[in-house]
Amino acid sequence: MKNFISKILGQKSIARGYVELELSWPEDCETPKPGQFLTIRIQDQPVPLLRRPFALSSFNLDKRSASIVYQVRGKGTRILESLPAGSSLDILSPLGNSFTNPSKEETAILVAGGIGLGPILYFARELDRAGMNTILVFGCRDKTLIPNLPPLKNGSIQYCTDDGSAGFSGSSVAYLESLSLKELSQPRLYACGPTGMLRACHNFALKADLPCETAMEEMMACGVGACMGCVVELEGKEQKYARVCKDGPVFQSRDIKWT
Amino acid sequence: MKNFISKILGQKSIARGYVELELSWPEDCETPKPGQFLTIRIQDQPVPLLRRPFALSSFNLDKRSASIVYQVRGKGTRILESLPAGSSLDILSPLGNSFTNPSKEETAILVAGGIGLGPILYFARELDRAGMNTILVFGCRDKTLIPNLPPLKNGSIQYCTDDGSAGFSGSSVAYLESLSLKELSQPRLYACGPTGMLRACHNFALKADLPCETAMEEMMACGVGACMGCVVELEGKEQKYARVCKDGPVFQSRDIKWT
Amino acid sequence: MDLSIKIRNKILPNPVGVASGTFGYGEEYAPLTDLSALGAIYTKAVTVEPRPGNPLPRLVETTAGMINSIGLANVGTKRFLSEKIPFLNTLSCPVILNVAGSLEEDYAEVIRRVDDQEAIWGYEVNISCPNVKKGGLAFGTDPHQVERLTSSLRQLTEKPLIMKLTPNVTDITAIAKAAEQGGADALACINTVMGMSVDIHKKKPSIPAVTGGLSGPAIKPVGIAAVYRVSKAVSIPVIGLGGIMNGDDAVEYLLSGASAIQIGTANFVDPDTSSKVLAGIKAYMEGSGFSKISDFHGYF
Amino acid sequence: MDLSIKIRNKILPNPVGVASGTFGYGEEYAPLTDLSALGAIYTKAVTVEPRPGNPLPRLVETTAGMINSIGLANVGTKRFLSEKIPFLNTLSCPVILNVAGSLEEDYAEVIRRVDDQEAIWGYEVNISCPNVKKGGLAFGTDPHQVERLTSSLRQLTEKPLIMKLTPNVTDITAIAKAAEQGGADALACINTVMGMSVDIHKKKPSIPAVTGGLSGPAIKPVGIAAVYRVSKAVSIPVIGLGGIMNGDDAVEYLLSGASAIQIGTANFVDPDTSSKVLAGIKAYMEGSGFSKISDFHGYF
Ligand SMILES: Cc1cc2nc3c(=O)[nH]c(=O)nc-3n(C[C@H](O)[C@H](O)[C@H](O)COP(=O)(O)OP(=O)(O)OC[C@H]3O[C@@H](n4cnc5c(N)ncnc54)[C@H](O)[C@@H]3O)c2cc1C
Ligand SMILES: Cc1cc2nc3c(=O)[nH]c(=O)nc-3n(C[C@H](O)[C@H](O)[C@H](O)COP(=O)(O)OP(=O)(O)OC[C@H]3O[C@@H](n4cnc5c(N)ncnc54)[C@H](O)[C@@H]3O)c2cc1C
Ligand SMILES: Cc1cc2nc3c(=O)[nH]c(=O)nc-3n(C[C@H](O)[C@H](O)[C@H](O)COP(=O)(O)O)c2cc1C
Ligand SMILES: Cc1cc2nc3c(=O)[nH]c(=O)nc-3n(C[C@H](O)[C@H](O)[C@H](O)COP(=O)(O)O)c2cc1C
Ligand code: FES
Ligand code: FES
Repeated sequence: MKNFISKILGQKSIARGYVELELSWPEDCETPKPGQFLTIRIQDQPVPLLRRPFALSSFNLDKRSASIVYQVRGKGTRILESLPAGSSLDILSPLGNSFTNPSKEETAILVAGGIGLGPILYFARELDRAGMNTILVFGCRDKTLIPNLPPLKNGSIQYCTDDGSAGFSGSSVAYLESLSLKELSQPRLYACGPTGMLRACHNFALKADLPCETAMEEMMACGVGACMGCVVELEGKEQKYARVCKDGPVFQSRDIKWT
Repeated sequence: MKNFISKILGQKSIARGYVELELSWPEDCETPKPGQFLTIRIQDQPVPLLRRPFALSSFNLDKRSASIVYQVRGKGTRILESLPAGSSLDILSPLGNSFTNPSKEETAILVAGGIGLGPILYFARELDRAGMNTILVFGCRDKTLIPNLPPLKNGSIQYCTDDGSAGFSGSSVAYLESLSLKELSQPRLYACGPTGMLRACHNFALKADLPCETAMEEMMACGVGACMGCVVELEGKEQKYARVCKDGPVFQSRDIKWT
Repeated sequence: MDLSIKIRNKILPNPVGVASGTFGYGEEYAPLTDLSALGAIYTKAVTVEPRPGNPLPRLVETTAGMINSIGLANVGTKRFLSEKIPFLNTLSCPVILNVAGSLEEDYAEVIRRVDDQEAIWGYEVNISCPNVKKGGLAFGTDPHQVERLTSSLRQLTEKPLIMKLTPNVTDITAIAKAAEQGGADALACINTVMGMSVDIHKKKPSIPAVTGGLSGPAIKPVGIAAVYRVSKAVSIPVIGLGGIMNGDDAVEYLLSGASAIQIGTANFVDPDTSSKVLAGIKAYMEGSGFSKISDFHGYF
Repeated sequence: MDLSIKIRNKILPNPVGVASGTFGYGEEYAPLTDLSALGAIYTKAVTVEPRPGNPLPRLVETTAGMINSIGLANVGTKRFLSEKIPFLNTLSCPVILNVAGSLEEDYAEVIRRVDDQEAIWGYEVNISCPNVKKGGLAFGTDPHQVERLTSSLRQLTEKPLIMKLTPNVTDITAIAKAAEQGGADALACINTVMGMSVDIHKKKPSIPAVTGGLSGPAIKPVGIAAVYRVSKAVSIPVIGLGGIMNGDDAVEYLLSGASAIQIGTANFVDPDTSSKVLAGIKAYMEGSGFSKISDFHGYF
């Protein structure tokens, strides 16, 4: 974990309202793992005040660059979007834990929605590079929200739209339900996205008796585990709450109290 | 008085730390008079919060443009400086009263220091255009602070530096004291600048028995006379305080309680 | 869509008023916003005798806020009647007189002398100004005095009586209940928060009175908490203010229990804020299927 | 230049500490700032029993501030001793334990059980947390209770005892005097300001506890006013906090009467704020010809 000044190498829109930002990564900062995140101090200004967290969406070891995919949502991301290449960014990273790697025998099914795309994408790329057969399922409202992504070499990407304007017609979980799981070798779920989607993935995993990891999101202040602000409620654990920033963001879906 | 959106036509540095900003002036907004000011809402942001007041430093009726001269001082002016030509500015103007025109027989001596340059410059240009003999005295610390100004056609500009690095060596009031006032036809003083300079001008005017107007400056909130925030203390008046934004900014120096 | 709010026997046409001390007596803002569209003008405080106000400087900006130390500078009741009433008579929007004083009798005297004026819709009693040494603040922090003052003013007028509360107390609900008990028709929360700023170059307080009243977006959370707690504690209407800059801010106050709101510091930033806030409230009501102001209430 | 401050029989090496609840027990920040350079670490509150804390979400950002509703989530005294003390023992900077509880006896019990720990330099007694329903707040708003609690804790320890005050009271100087009377060695002002925020899309409060504690630059003027008034009212050292983001902010507090300061919310924004603030204080002292912290005092 390090607090460093990075440079924006470039930004490009990858879907309506979604931007991919590439930034430089210092030599002396460790390589982030899929699921981990960074926080950005958007400006040296009291508004917006707090650092904004974003998951890593890729890492390029040779170029020593990383990227995030973010949705333009409020004050902070609007300012972020306006910054030209070459601008400095105050980064704190890598933060949090990461997805558990599947074993050789397992088939990783990666489900993403909305701002959950980044970490899933990074994980998918890493698994793909390692030659694993990976199924990436991305769900969104309509085709304008479908990101422009390079295909996986060893796996497949399935787009789902609620309105059926492209790809599978229906939610990503509806797609999962349409899969013939028996034909896959030891399927294992990983999900990141809106709470509703995560809950549905979890319920699907329960029903289908699959392991499932979800990357969670909560408002953060410190991002390093000190303030106890970013908790999620746990189920069946001695401890009632866990910190997303330090104990997560990735949790076994069965450990989360879904409400 | 009108609240309008103007465009920045250009900005240029005229001395170390001083910028001249030219902005567009709508058809339906009255022509400002020398001494009057505008307020700018620097950004649609809570920091900086309040509008910033600046005196008009010129007005071009044909082009319908106005300008201000400002010192880069704090949060607001630093942001202002960074805005490129073409940017929108939220302007409230014209505000306040103006300098009293001298009669044909009078010789206007205009004394400026620091951020007091703008209103004095506007007044000098108007008097010059009207063919009046005007003496503009500008005092500053050293030659790097001397603004790059076009000469007056009918009058003269005298620069004074505290360190003697250019022009008259000494303060603007020391320069006034060096003048042979008897050779001038009915000299009359007008001053704008730091409080110390204004007080010195006032004392000089008292001693030399000259009329003297000073343009005052105080922290402002409303700028339109409603909040009673921007007062100066009066001397020998029934009313104890007067509002700089509405009753001023120009006052007879003898009406001000100089402390 | 019915935007009106009833207070005592009278109606405010819409929930967006402009706050005392930030809008003078309306005249200065006439060229900058449509006064007739305002839900109410709360005037600058009026006291029996003229007051010059506090020494200068009276203002300082803080992060997302400002501190003022005006000190109830005003022309006094006599000149208010001769100089301000004629213009106020020309206005179609409700004019609510902000009344201040040092002693109970001062408040009473102002109301006695102006109560027959048609132009005055009602009173907002300032028992919460942090900028006068003896006076205002003492009343506003003691429930017994608040109840006594309220009930004695109650006997002087049939017009709506709004008590304006200070947030600088341990329990604002106790003050609110006392005012209700005393016969107030509504409560306004909040006046400014006690604050201070230091000029580190001059090594002295930014304003000579040392502490002053903090206002602006910085205090919005304080105002919302006050309005929420007060509106749960009393059954008369609560008028919310403190840091409202836009329609969303106003909606936060309305959902928290306010029946109307006031725009203060934001007038300095954008003199036309009130009309934008009203438009924002209307748009929100439309989006939420609300047809009247009370539809905001009861969600939590 | 002598930056040290004496409290009771002990010395803080410099005036810049990190505030309770914003820095955990130090460990998380070890990779991000030089812990040994800190004037003090004020730990997250410790209670007798472990506390899970409040329901989520616990945070919301407001204009130039944030509201928290952590609810004193902590591992309790037993696990504090086994899990946190070993790391704290490795630190060279003073560690001040922030103690919280619901009843007088709770505070006493924590101190009794930890007082023999070398790692603990002294105590900051949190009688001002707005985020626990029964408990903290009650003490902090009543001078009699504050005096009683202070004097009963005073009997339990020879280590410095700092009472941390809430700004949410009518007269903070009355509470300050009561703490001094009870035997406090220093006072810390301020804890968070009561605030609230509403999620207008969900039509409910942003945090389930409805009101929470406002911190950050928005409240700096409130903290400075409190420190100024308290330091005039008592003769023990005052430790100032609330919204300090940089050296200039700290200097405002020191000039207003603080002998030391704490960095709270700013740690979230820049984990290395404390070292920058210390450098800023030093630069200011140099520019002003100050050779010790008390040179800041007495200007007004
Ligand atoms: C571990 C983690 C990883 C994330 N990864 C991504 C990502 O890869 N891509 C992406 O687009 N977004 C991601 N987010 C969400 C992202 O942090 C918010 O969208 C962003 O902070 C919004 O900032 P804003 O100023 O534009 O919006 P604001 O105007 O401040 O708020 C808009 C909404 O964003 C949420 N938000 C604001 N600040 C935070 C914060 N500090 N922490 C969490 N949520 C916040 C609030 O709930 C609010 O409703 C992640 C959040 C977390 C906690
Ligand atoms: C009638 C009038 C005319 C003025 N004309 C000019 C001009 O022609 N050129 C020029 O450079 N400056 C002028 N000023 C001063 C100018 O308003 C301030 O320099 C400017 O507001 C500083 O803003 P900032 O955000 O950069 O500085 P900040 O960081 O906010 O503050 C720097 C200093 O500027 C002063 N200041 C800040 N806000 C205001 C305000 N609203 N009103 C008055 N003073 C303030 C404060 O005393 C502070 O010490 C004028 C002021 C007044 C009242
Ligand atoms: C410059 C100024 C003067 C004020 N004068 C008065 C006053 O005379 N009477 C009063 O009741 N409140 C007065 N107030 C308080 C405001 O009416 C309002 O309660 C407070 O500013 C909070 O609202 P805001 O944050 O929207 O400004 C004044 C506020 C300011 C900023
Ligand atoms: C997330 C968070 C948790 C806090 N927890 C505690 C606490 O446990 N005990 C305490 O005395 N103060 C606690 N505080 C209050 C701070 O120590 C400090 O008094 C307050 O935040 C004001 O300072 P700031 O504006 O610099 O943050 C907490 C503040 C925050 C933001
Ligand atoms: S954000 Fe502070 S503990 Fe997670
Ligand atoms: S700034 Fe409000 S009266 Fe002058």
